[in-house]
Amino acid sequence: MTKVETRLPAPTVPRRFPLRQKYLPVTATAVLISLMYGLGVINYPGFSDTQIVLNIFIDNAFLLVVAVGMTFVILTGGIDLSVGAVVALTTMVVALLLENGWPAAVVLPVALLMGATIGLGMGLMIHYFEVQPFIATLAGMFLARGLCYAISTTSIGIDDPFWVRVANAQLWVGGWFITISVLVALVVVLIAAYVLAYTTFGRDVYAVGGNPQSAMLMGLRVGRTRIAVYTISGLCSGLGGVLLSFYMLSGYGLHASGMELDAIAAVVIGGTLLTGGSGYLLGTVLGVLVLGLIQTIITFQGDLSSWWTKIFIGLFLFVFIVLQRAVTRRRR
Amino acid sequence: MSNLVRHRLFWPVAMLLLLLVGNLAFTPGFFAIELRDGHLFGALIDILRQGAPLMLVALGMTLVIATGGIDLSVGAVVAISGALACQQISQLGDQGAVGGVLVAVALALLLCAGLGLWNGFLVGVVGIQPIIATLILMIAGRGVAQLITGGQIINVNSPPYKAIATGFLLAVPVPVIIAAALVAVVALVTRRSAFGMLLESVGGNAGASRLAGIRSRQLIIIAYVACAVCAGVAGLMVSSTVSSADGNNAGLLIELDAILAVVIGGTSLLGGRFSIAGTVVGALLIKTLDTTIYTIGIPPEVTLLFKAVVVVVLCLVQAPAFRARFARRRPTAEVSA
Amino acid sequence: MSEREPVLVMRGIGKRFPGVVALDGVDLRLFPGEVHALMGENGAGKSTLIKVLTGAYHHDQGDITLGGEPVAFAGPHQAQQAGISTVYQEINLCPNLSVAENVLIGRAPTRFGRIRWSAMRRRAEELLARLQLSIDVGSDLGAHSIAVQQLVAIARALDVDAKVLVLDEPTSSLDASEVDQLFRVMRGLKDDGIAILFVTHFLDQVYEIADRMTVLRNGRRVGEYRTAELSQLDLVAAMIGKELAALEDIEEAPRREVAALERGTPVVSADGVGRAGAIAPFSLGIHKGEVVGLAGLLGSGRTEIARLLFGADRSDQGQIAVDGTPVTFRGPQSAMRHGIAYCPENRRTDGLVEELTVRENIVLALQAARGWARPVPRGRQDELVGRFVKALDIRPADPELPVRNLSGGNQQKVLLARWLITEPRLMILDEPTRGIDVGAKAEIQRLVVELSDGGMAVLFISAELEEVLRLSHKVAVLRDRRLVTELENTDGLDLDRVMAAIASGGAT
Amino acid sequence: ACGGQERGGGSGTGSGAGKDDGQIVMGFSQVGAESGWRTANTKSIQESAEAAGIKLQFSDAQQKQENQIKAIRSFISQKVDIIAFSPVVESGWDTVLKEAKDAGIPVILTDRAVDSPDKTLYKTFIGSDFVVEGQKAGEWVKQEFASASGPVNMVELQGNTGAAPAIDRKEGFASVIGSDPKFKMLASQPGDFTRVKGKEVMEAFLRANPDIDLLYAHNDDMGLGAIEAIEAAGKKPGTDIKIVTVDAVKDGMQALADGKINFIVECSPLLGPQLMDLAKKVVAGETVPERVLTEETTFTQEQAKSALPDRKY
Ligand SMILES: Nc1ncnc2c1ncn2[C@@H]1O[C@H](COP(=O)(O)OP(=O)(O)OP(=O)(O)O)[C@@H](O)[C@H]1O
Ligand SMILES: Nc1ncnc2c1ncn2[C@@H]1O[C@H](COP(=O)(O)OP(=O)(O)OP(=O)(O)O)[C@@H](O)[C@H]1O
Ligand SMILES: [Mg+2]
Ligand SMILES: [Mg+2]
Repeated sequence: MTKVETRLPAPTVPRRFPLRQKYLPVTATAVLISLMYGLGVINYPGFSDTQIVLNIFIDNAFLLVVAVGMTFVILTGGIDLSVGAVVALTTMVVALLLENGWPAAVVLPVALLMGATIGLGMGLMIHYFEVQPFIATLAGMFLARGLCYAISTTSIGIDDPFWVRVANAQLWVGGWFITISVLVALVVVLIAAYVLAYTTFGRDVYAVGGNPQSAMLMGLRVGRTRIAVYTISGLCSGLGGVLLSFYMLSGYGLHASGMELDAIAAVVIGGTLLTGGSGYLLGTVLGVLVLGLIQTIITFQGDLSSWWTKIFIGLFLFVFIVLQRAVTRRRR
Repeated sequence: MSNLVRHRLFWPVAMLLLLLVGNLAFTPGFFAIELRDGHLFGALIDILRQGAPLMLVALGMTLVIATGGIDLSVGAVVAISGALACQQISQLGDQGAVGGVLVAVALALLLCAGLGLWNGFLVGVVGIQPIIATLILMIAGRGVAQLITGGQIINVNSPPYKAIATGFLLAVPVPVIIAAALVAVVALVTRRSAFGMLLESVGGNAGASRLAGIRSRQLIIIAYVACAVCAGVAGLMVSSTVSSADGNNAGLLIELDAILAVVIGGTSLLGGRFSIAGTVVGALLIKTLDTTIYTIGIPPEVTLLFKAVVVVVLCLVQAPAFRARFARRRPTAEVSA
Repeated sequence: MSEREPVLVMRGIGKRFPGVVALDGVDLRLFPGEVHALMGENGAGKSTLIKVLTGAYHHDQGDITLGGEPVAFAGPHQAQQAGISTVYQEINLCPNLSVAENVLIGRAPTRFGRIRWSAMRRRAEELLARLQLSIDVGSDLGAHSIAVQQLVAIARALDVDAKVLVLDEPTSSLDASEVDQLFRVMRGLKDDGIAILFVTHFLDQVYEIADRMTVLRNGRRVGEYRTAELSQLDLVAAMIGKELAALEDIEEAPRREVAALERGTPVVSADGVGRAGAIAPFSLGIHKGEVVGLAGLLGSGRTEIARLLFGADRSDQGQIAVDGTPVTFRGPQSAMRHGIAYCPENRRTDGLVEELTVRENIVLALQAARGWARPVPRGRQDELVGRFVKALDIRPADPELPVRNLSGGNQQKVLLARWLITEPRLMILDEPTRGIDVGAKAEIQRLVVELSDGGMAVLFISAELEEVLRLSHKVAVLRDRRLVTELENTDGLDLDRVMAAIASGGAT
Repeated sequence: ACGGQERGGGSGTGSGAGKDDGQIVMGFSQVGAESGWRTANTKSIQESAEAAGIKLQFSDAQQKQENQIKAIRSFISQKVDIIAFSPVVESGWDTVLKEAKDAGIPVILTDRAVDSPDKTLYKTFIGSDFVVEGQKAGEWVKQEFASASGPVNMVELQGNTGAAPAIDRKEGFASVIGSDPKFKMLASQPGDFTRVKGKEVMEAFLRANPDIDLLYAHNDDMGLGAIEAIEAAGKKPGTDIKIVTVDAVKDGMQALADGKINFIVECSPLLGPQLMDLAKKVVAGETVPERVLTEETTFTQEQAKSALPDRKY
C-alpha cells in the first residue's frame, strides 16, 4: 500500500432535517389532543368549561405522578408493573398509620420512603441478579398487593384533620379551582423534566436506554442508573399513593388496580419507546391527558352501556394512535 | 450433574417438583392417579387439565414475545371466543348436534384469527408499539365479548361442547390432548420449518432481518394470529368447563400469567430466542402454584405474598449472577432442591 | 525508552470463555509517550485483552499494574477514572443521543448540577474539529455513517485527561485523510507523554505510527518488538505462525485487466435514480463479471447508492433496471429475487443477529429468500456452512456458537458467507474488509476476483482506495452525495487521479 | 365516535338545561359489568329511568373507585339534577360528595353505603345488606343441620379478596355459625365470583377434603361452577354435599329447582323502580327515609319451582 499524501477538504455535510424530527411525535400528539378536545366542545354543551380541563388534572394527578416515575423506567428500556400495587399499599399504610394516631408529619415521609424502598429492592434485584424487569416488578406487585391484604381486606377511612384539609382544599383561580394534588403533580413533572433534560443522571437514563452495553463501555454507571430509576419509580408510586389517599381519603387494597397499565399506556402514547432511549416527559403528560380526555368524553356521552363504553375507549385509542402514527411516520 | 444444573430449565423444573412434593406432604394421595370408569383421575391430571388453557395462551404468547412483541389482548380473546361459541350454540335448535357445535367452534376460532390479524396488522404493518396496539383490543375486546353475551352469562346445554373441557379420549382428558397436540404442532412448525429461526431473527434484530430479506411483516402477523387462535382455543375450553360464557370474567388477567409462564420458561421479553418447552414448564408451574394454594389452604389474605416469595425465589435461583455468588461461598453448589 | 518505568503492565493475563481460551498468560507493557501496536489475526485475543484491561471483562488469571499500583477495575467507569481512555472495536455509542452528548456524556460541563448545553456543544465541536470533522453536533448520532460514528468515538476518548489511550481498530472504516488526521492527533498526545495502545489490521499504519508492538496469536503472546527491528514479513509470520514460504499465500490480488471484460446489457443499471436528502440522481450500470468500485470521502453517499440498489431505501426518482427490464424494488426481498445481495457496512446493527448461531446467521438470507415454509435441509445447511467456514477461515470453526461470541473480524466473515451462499448475480459489498486481518483480507480480495471471473457483478465499496483501484474494472467517484464521474480502470488510472477526481468533483 | 354524535346532539338540550324543560337528569355511576347480577341491576335502572321519564347519564366505572369519583365530578360539572351511584367501597367519598353538596346536587346511594360520618352528604341509601344475607344463609344452615350429630364439615367459596360483598357475606355467615363448635370450616378460598374459578377451587377442596357436608358460596355463579366439580368427582350436589348460595339469579334458581342447590338467599338487583321513586321525591324536596331496603327474600327448593317461571334475570 502506498501512502496517500493528498490532503482533501473536510467533508461538508448538509443539515438533514430543518425541523427536528424527534420533536414531531410530541407535537403531533399535542395537535391531536386539541382536535379531540375540540370534538368534545362541539358535541357536548358544558364541555368548553375550563373546569373540565382542570378536572382532568384533578382526577389524574396521581396517575400523572406515577407515569412520571414510569417514564424514567421505560426510558432505560425497563418496565415497572408494581406501581399500581405500591400506590395501593401506600394508601393502606397511610390510612393505617393515621388510624393509629401517627402524626401526618411522620406518615408522609414514611409513605414516600416505603415506596422508594420497594423500588430500590426491585432495582437491586434487576441489576445485581439480572432478573428480567418484568418478573422482578411483577413479584413486587404481588408483594405490595399481598401486604395490602395482610394489613386489611377492607378499606380504611382517613379522618386525620391534616389529610382531610389537604384533600378538601380547593385553590380558586378566577372561577375555577384545582387541588393541592394537581400542584404537587405539576411540580413533580417540572422537576422530572428538568432532571431528564439538564442533569447528568437524566442523560445517563437516555444512554442506558439507547444501548446498555455501550453505555457501560462508555464508562457510565449503568447499574447505578438502573437502580436509581426503579427507586424513582417507587418513590413516585409512593407519592402517587399519597395523592390518591388525598383523593379518596381511604386506604384499600383494591385501589389503583390496573394503574400500571394506565401509566405504561400514558407513557407510550406520549411517544416514548418501550425499548428505551427515546421520549420526553412532556409526552407522558400528554399521554395522561389523552386517557383523561377519552374518559371525560365517554362520561359526557352518558348513554353508553358498559360494553359500549369499553368498545368506545378502545376505538378512541385506536383512532388516536393510528393518526399519531400516520403523522409521525418516516418513509423508508 | 453440573451440566444438568446448568440447563436452562433446571430450576423451573426443580421448583415445579418441589411444589408437587410439598403438596404430597399435605395431601398424601397427591401423586395417585387412578383409572375410574376408564378415565384417568388424580391431582396431577387435574393440574394438567386445568393448566391446559393457560398453557395454550402462553404458547401463543411465546411466539409473539419471540418477535419482540407482547399481546395484552389474549384475555379478551379468550372471552370473545367462548362468548361467540356459546351464543351460536345457544341458538341451535338441537344443542347436542355435533355439526352445529363444530360450526360454532369454527366460527369462534375464525373470529379469533381475525382479531389476531388485526393485532398483527397494527404491529407489523402500521408499526404501532405492540403493547399499545394490543391494549386497544384488550379494552375493546372485553366490550365486544359482553356485547355478544349481552352482559349476561350465556348457558349452553350441549354435550359435544362440554366435551371440549370435560371429556376424555382414551382415558386422557380432552383438554390435555388438545393442549399437547397444539404444543406439538407449534413446536414442529417452528423447529422443522424455518419459522422459528426467522422469528428469532426478527425478534433479535429487526433491522438486520429486513436487510437479510426476511418478510418480518408476514411473520409478525402469523405470530399474532397464532397467538389469538391459541387464546381462542383456550377460551373454548374455559367456557366449556362450565358450559357457559362469561364475557367479563373469562380469561381475566390471564395475559399476566401467560407472560409470566413464558418468562419463567427462559424466553426473554426483549425477543429473540424462545423455548416452547420452557413455556410449558412455566405454565405448569403457575398452575401447580395455584393448586398448592388451595390445597395447603393458604389464607386468601396472604396468597399474593406467597406467590411473590415463590416468584422471587425462582428468579433468584435462576439468575446466574445469584448462583455465582452462592457458588463462590460454597464451591459444591449441588443442593438437592 | 526502556530506561523509563512502564505506565501500564499486564502480566500473565488469562481469560477463558465457555469453550474458548481467549487469553493465555499474556504480558503487555506500555511506556509513557509511545504508540504501542497490538497485532494479531482475527480472534487472536486483542479486543479481549483490552476489555480485560478496562474491566469490561473479569480475567481469570494475571495482574495489572497502572503507574506502579496494582489495579483491578470493576468496570470501564473505574478504568476511565484511573486515566485509561478507550475506543472499543465495535462502535459503542448511543445512537439515540446527539453527537455532542456522545462525545461528552459522563463528563458534560455542568454548573450547579445543570448541564450547560451550549458549552457542551462548543466543546464537542472543538474536539471533532481536531479530527477535522464539522458536523451538526446537535443531530442524532444514529443518523450518521459509520465512519462519522467512529470519529465521534475517537473524539470522545481524546477528551479525557488520560494516561493511557486505547484504540481498538479506530481506523477500520476511515479513509486516508481521516487516518492522517488521527495520526497527527496521536503524535501530539504521544509528545505529551501519553501511552497509546493501538490495534489495526493495516500494516502500513503500524509502521507509520507505532514505536513498538506486541503480537498475539491464539490468545498467547508471541513477542514484543520494536517496530524498527521487525520487517513487515516477519511481523506477518509472527502473527500467522507460518514459515516465510507460506506467506506467498497472502499476496494481495493483482490489478484487474479491463480489456478482458465484455460488456453487454448491464445486470443492474440505475437511470437517474435518487433520493431527496440522501443522494442526487445518478446513473450507473454494472455488467456481468464486472467489478465497479465506489470511491469517495466519508459521507459522500456510497452507502446510499448501495442501499437504493438493494431496495433498502426507496428511491423517489429514476428507474432501476435488471437485465434491461425496469423493476421497482419494494424492499430488500424484491431485490433479492432479482439476484442482488448486499453486505452492509455496519455489521452490528444492520448485519448480524447476535443471538443466533453462526450457522443460522449464515443461512439467514438464503432461508429468507425461500420463505419460512421451505426450510433449507439441515444436511445442506451443514454442508454449505462448513464449506464457507473453511473457505473464509472463520474461527472458532464451530457453527453452533452464538455469533456474538466471535471476534469482530470473524463476524464480518460470517456476514460475507451469508451472502455468498445465496449465489447472487450482483453482490454489493460495503466495506467487506473492515476489521479483517491481512491474510483474510487478501483472501476476500481474491474471492472478489474469482467471483467476478465467474460472472458475478460486484459493486465494491471500501474506504481503502488502493483496494478499490486494484479490484475494480471501473471506479465511480462520489462527492457530496453526487456521483461525479466514472473512471475506467485502464493503465492510466492511479490513486492520484482518483484523488484528484474526488477533490475536484470530477472536473479533470 | 360514529353513532355517538347524533345521540350526543340529542342530549344537548337535555343535560345541563334539565330543569328548564322539567325533565329530571340523573347521573348514575355504575361499578361495572362484572357479573350478570350487575348487568341486571344496570338494566333495571335504565329501564325504570325511561319509564319514569328521567333522563339518565350513565357511566361505567369498570370496577374502579377512581373512575366513579371522576364520573361524579363530571356529573357535577354537567349540572345534573341528582346523582346516584353504587359505591365500590365504603370509604373515600367525602371529598367528592362535598363537592356535590356544594353544587346543590342531592346524592342517592344504591347497593352499598359509605362510611362517612357526615350523613348530610347523601339523601338516602337503597340496597340490600350483605351481612344480613350472610346471616340468613347461616341461619338456614343451622336449621338444616340442627339434628346432625357429628361435626358438619363446611367449605366456603368467597368472592374477590377485598370486595365488600365477600367480606360481609363471610362475616354474616360466620357470626351465626361461628359460635357453634359442631360446624367446622375446612377451607375457605376466593372463587372470584366466577363459575370457572368456583369449579377450579372446588376441585381442589374435594381432593384435599374427602368428606364435605356443606358448601357456602358467596354467589350463585361460584356455586354453579362447584356443582360441576362435585358431579365430576362422582358426588351428588344437593344431596351428598348441601349447597347454599346468595343472589338468586335465574341459573341459580334453576339449579335450586333441580335440587342441586339447597337454599338461596336473594340479593335483588332490581332496585330501579324504587330508586326512581326516591329520586323524584328528593328532587321535589320531599323528605325520604335514610335507609331503604330492597325487597328481597330467600328461596328453598320448593319456592324456587314456583318462582322460576317469572324470574326475569
Ligand atoms: N463474549 C465472548 N464469549 C465467548 N467467546 C468470546 C467472546 N468474546 C470473544 N470470544 C472469543 O475469544 C477469542 C478472541 O476474540 P477477540 O475479540 O479478542 O479477538 P480479536 O483479536 O479482537 O479479533 P479481531 O481482529 O477479529 O477483532 C475469539 O476466539 C472469540 O471467538
Ligand atoms: N454528516 C452526516 N450527517 C447526517 N447523516 C449522515 C452524515 N454522514 C452520513 N450520514 C448518513 O449516514 C449514512 C451513510 O452515509 P453515506 O452513504 O453518505 O456514507 P458513505 O459514502 O458510505 O461513507 P462512509 O460509510 O465512509 O461514511 C446515510 O444514512 C447518511 O445519510
Ligand atoms: Mg477485535
Ligand atoms: Mg458507507
